Amino acid sequence: MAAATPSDILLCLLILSLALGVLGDANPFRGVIIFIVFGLVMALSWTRLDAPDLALAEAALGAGVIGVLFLVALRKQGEKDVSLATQRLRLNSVTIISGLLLIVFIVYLGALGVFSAWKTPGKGLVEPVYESLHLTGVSNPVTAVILNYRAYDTFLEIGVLYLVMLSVFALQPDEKAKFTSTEQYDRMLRSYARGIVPFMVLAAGYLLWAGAFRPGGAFQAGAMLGGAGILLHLSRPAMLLDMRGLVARLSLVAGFFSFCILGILAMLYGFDFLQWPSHLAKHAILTVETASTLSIGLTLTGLYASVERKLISPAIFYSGEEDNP
Amino acid sequence: MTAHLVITVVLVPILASIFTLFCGDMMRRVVCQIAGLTVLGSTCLIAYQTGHSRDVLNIVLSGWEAPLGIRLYLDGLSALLLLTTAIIAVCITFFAEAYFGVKARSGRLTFFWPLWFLVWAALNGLFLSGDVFNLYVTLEIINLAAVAMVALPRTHESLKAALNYLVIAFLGSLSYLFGVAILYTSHGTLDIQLLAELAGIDGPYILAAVLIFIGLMIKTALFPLHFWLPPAHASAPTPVSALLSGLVVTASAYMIIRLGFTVFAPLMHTPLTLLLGVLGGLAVLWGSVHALIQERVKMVVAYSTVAQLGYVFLALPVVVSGSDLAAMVWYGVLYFVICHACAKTAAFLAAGTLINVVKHDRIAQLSGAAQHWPMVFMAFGMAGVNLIGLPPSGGFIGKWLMLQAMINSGQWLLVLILIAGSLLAAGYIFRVLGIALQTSEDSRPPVPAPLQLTLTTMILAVLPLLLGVFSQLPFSLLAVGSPFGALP
Amino acid sequence: MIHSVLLILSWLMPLLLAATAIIAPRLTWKALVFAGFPGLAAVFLVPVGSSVEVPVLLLGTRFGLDQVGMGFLFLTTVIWILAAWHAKGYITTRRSSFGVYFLLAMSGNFGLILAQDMVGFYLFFALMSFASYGLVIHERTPEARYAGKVYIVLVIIGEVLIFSGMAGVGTLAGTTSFAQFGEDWVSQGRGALFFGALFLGFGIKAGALPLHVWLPLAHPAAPTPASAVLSGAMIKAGLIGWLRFLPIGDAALPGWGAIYIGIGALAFIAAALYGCMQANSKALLAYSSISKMGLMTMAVGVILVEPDSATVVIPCILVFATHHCFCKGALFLSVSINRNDVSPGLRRWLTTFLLLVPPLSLAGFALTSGEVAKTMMKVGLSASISVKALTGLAVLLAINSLLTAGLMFRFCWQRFKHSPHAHQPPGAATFLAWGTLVGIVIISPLLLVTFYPVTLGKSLSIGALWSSIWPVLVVSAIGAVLVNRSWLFVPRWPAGDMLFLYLLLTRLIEWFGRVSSRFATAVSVDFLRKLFIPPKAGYHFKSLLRQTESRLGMATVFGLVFIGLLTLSTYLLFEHI
Amino acid sequence: MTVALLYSITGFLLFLMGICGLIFRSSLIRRALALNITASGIFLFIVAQAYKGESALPDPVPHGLVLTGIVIGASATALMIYLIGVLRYVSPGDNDSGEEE
Repeated sequence: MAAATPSDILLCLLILSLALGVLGDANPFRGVIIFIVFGLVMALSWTRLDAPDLALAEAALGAGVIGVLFLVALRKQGEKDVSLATQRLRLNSVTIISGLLLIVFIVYLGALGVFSAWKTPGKGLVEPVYESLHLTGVSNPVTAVILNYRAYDTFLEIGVLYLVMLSVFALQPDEKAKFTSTEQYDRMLRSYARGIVPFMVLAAGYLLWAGAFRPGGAFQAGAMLGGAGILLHLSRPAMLLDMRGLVARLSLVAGFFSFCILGILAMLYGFDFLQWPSHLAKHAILTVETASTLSIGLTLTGLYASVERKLISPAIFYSGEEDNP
Repeated sequence: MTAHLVITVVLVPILASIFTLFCGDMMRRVVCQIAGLTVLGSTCLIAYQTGHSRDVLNIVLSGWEAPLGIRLYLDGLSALLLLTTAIIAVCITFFAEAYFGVKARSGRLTFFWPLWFLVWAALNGLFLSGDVFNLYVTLEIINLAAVAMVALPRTHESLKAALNYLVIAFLGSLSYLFGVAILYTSHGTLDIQLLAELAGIDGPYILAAVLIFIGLMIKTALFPLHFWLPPAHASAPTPVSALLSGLVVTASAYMIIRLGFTVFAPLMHTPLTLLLGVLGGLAVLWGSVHALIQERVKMVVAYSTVAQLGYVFLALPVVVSGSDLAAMVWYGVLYFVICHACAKTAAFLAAGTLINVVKHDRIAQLSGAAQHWPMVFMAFGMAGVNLIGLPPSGGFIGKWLMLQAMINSGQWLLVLILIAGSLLAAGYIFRVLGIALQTSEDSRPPVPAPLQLTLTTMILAVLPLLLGVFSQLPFSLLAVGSPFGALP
Repeated sequence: MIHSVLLILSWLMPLLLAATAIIAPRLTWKALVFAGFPGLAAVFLVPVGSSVEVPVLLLGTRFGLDQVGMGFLFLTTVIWILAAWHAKGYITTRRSSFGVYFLLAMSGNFGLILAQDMVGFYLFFALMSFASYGLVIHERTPEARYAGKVYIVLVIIGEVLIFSGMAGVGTLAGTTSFAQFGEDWVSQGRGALFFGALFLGFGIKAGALPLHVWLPLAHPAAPTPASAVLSGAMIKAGLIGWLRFLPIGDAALPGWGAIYIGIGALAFIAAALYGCMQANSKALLAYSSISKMGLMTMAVGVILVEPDSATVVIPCILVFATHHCFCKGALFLSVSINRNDVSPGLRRWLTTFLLLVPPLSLAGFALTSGEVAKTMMKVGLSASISVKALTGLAVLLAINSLLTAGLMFRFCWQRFKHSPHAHQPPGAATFLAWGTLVGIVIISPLLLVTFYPVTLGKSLSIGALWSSIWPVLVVSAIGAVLVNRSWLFVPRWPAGDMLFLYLLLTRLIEWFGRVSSRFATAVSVDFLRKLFIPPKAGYHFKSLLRQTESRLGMATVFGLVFIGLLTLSTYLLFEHI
Repeated sequence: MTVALLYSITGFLLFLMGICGLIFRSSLIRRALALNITASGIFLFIVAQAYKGESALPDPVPHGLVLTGIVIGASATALMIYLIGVLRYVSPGDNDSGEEE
């Protein structure tokens, strides 16, 4: 087993201190910025741990899109933060005793965690995964795991994304957005977007294609596409698709639906549900990946758009009282 | 053939969810009915085949056998839960159709339907899952969809409740996920049956068990981690409350039983189950007492859920592996959970019907309501009979088995708690009924309760009684693939 | 085959008819009388010892007819059929609701007698108890509702007690089937808690002393036919419960036996005494029932002390129960009969005679079933108790005879003197059913002689005749003298004597909750108060609960609990292995 | 100390830190952040355990699981942020659609 180098230790310390910054910084806005940095450093550590797929996903999704969502959520909110707590905690004997207890618990659990991590992990499924890799139609083992060996999980996971978008739909006010022409667009952002978005789409396509044999795949590509969408939205909100429109809906369910259809087809031809016969596996995987990329990209854009629409300036988009039919 | 049938149960609601996203009002109703009845039919067939062949079924997915791929696992327990879920779900579908009425024909409420079918699919997937990670994914779908549905009324209260629920459920799933990860790293598999064969008590195993149990305790709202449940269940629209209290918590309770008696069977009769039992007892008392002091019917029913879920944990300390007691607890708890699902749904639907006609559910102002809407209160009373645990309800049979196990092992405190819980349950049920049964001089002609609402409520209220009277069939189904064989 | 069908149909028939009411309420009402016929047929056609297994019901249930069951089924079916007949003339309002509750309670009553295992018994017992709530509140008057409230609270407490007692006994005995009850489990000495639960649980139904408070409230409130079955048949269900669940004849439980005898004796005397003070005829009859049930409780106690006496005493209980059932049924039904409604002449004289028979029988007048039953009870009990106790028994019986005679005198006086005209004359069915029942009371000495090993000789002896006649004579003489001195004769004590104790208890619990929460907060000033109560909150119990609940919902507390549970359970498990 | 052990411990510590953050920060955004840190900790733990050394191939199954976990975590976070946003614009007593009461 490889011994940890000083750079490993440094990286770990960096991660921990960044986490402390995220949680402890008095300014929530700065906390979110630190969170994005934290996500990037996490991606770094995953590259260190031989998990480049995750590094990509984390950078694009965790740090990228989610970070932006956090930023948007805080932008107009400023220093004032929404809190559910009705009673504030005061320093008294109860809190002191609880704090002491908490420290004892944490120390104990930390020791336990160390103890449990110390046990050399079992061999896992490395061998069987690589043994059957040639039957899966892809050479990237992670893609093989998520889209072939455990395709059912991924199918449901795409369902989670679909579900989040559904939830956003279900909570939106009933009126259609009304755009006003007074909105000033940032010209620079616009031209920047015009230049960069095609490249991002191209990059997403590459990530999708590359997922078969090297790090990448639907989630990373989808996140990239989502980023492009967000950029587009930032520069020209008026271009925003009506997310409840038919085309948008169709693209939203594309990933989920293609999984269903291919799964059913497999069953109709006498295979198991979601089983790809080895000579068709590559095509099948590429099909669902493409559809999923589209869905993921659109979902992320839609999420951003709806969060922003709600949070930034409702007064611009809605005439009159909000939410009152 | 059965494999296809089993997949259907997951796929049809998913397809229904996708289709309802595109359909107009008329078409949507047709899709709802077709999907609902198809799943009901399929589950009936599955239950019949399972009971008939008396054989458990492992369904390989993606063509990869267990450690590498994911298996679905169908035994009597899964089949019975699928069937119960299907019946409850069809009733909720028809109820919601009438309850939302015109409001749901356009606008954002139409998105209730895709969400709802997704939850149903995930529930079926969860009951069929034979893989701990797959359980996590399905549970996550259920929870996120539940959160969105709690927030549906878009009132301040419901949004707060949904957010609280989301934070807590997220923490619960993370805890569960951590446990699963530890299990995988030490055993190299995620398949429940394989894990059950491999499991031996050591450090990581204990840590995994604790993390998984605590995660599930949060989701099952075990005292003192329960506070999120009553506001969430009470502030949601009624079909959602019913679905949450009837099915969603049943899913996590099911996971506790499933994992507790397979992967974590060696941990039974250890201090862990003792702790769970103590907390379960506290939940029974705490939930019941709170149900007694609530001012709204839905809050009473929601707190009753906290109390009733306590019973799931209450009986665990008496489980000594390999003995008759374990079998009694296993059967008793499962039967209790299944009947509770029906009765609780019925109780919420009754409350919802009331809200539909009276426009509120404040207990103090319900005086004399029973003479205007006798069927609603009859349904509530019948559901109450099950919640109290009186015969001939299935709740009685579940409690009876649990009680016998407790007495056999000499756990007197548990016996007392179970009895006190029953008395308190009688208290909060009859408190509502008592006020409703008073005579009132209010002679305004009552708004009749819509038939569709009353009928679905009634069906679900009768179901636990039927389950109590004709318990042999479900028990024989449960025995298929049970870790203990037939009921002693 | 026919036996099995009859055993099932006896309880299924009323149930089915009750269900029919949803579709055809008129049909149900028409068929009310016939609902009990399969049960009655079972009494005569099904031989003792036959049974039938119904595996689909509950956890597998068994119905059968044994000696005890046969005796109780006979009296139960007869009284239910006649009450149904009477009801058809008597009930004019809310017929379908009355019919459904009546049939459900009937089904429960028949089923519990036939059930041969605990779970089945419990099911039917609960069905009967809850259905009779509908009978009690039938009139929907405030009094009826109050009686119903008291009744339902006691029923629920009783159900839970019986449930726990039953689970305990079933677990200790290792079986839920009555037939397989052994004796060995009692000797393990672990059952005290359960026997207590069973005594109280069934005691509520049987009107055992501190638990009888619902009876004097429910009987006057319920319609007459319902009171008749409540007092005639359903009150015996508690007795059957004791006979079924206790190790009757198998093992001695001297401690419990003493309690049964003590409570029974107290009820035997005190209830009769208190009954004499009642102004309401039905409340008076209710107290008389409590008193008579006291004698049967004593008999159960004797068996518990001396298990060998079971073979002698159980027939005595059966005879006494039969006598009491018919007699009390006839008395209750006669409340709705008014002598003055009948045209003067022979028919009025006949009515008067018929009205006089049940009171005389209950008072144990010579040549009535009361005398036969009492004598038999006396003989049966004296065979198994000591001489000293025998003297006590004789004294008790004598006192009770006097009191019962007083009760009956007052009852008759009220019936003949103060009974008002009915608003509308009751239907013919009311008269006929009552007349039939009185007829049965008249011939019941012969019936008892036919069915049970009753020695008529003993009760026909001069001594016995005299001892059955003198109390009636004495009381009648005293009564006749005092009857117009209302200051002495008519103290009116409220029905439900000890109810105030229960109310006091509730107040006490409430008070205790208030005080204890105040106490807790006052004593543990700093820690507890800060944990549970924010400043300025009241010390009320409810607000304490609510505050604690909202505290649990705070993220801080929740997180602490989460981490605490995590730590605690891992610690416990690591300690364990 | 091996690389896997170091990162596992870091992961575990992140997990605990996240929960502490949940306890001590009352604002909703901060709680969402804390939950994300908790999740990152768990993922780090899993991935570290899958690491088999410089020359050996890592176990791809945990990577797949973590990928799923990241997506689900991101979805939950997005939903939470959205709900926080909606909550800001619905004040107590508002009755948006008149569904209940």
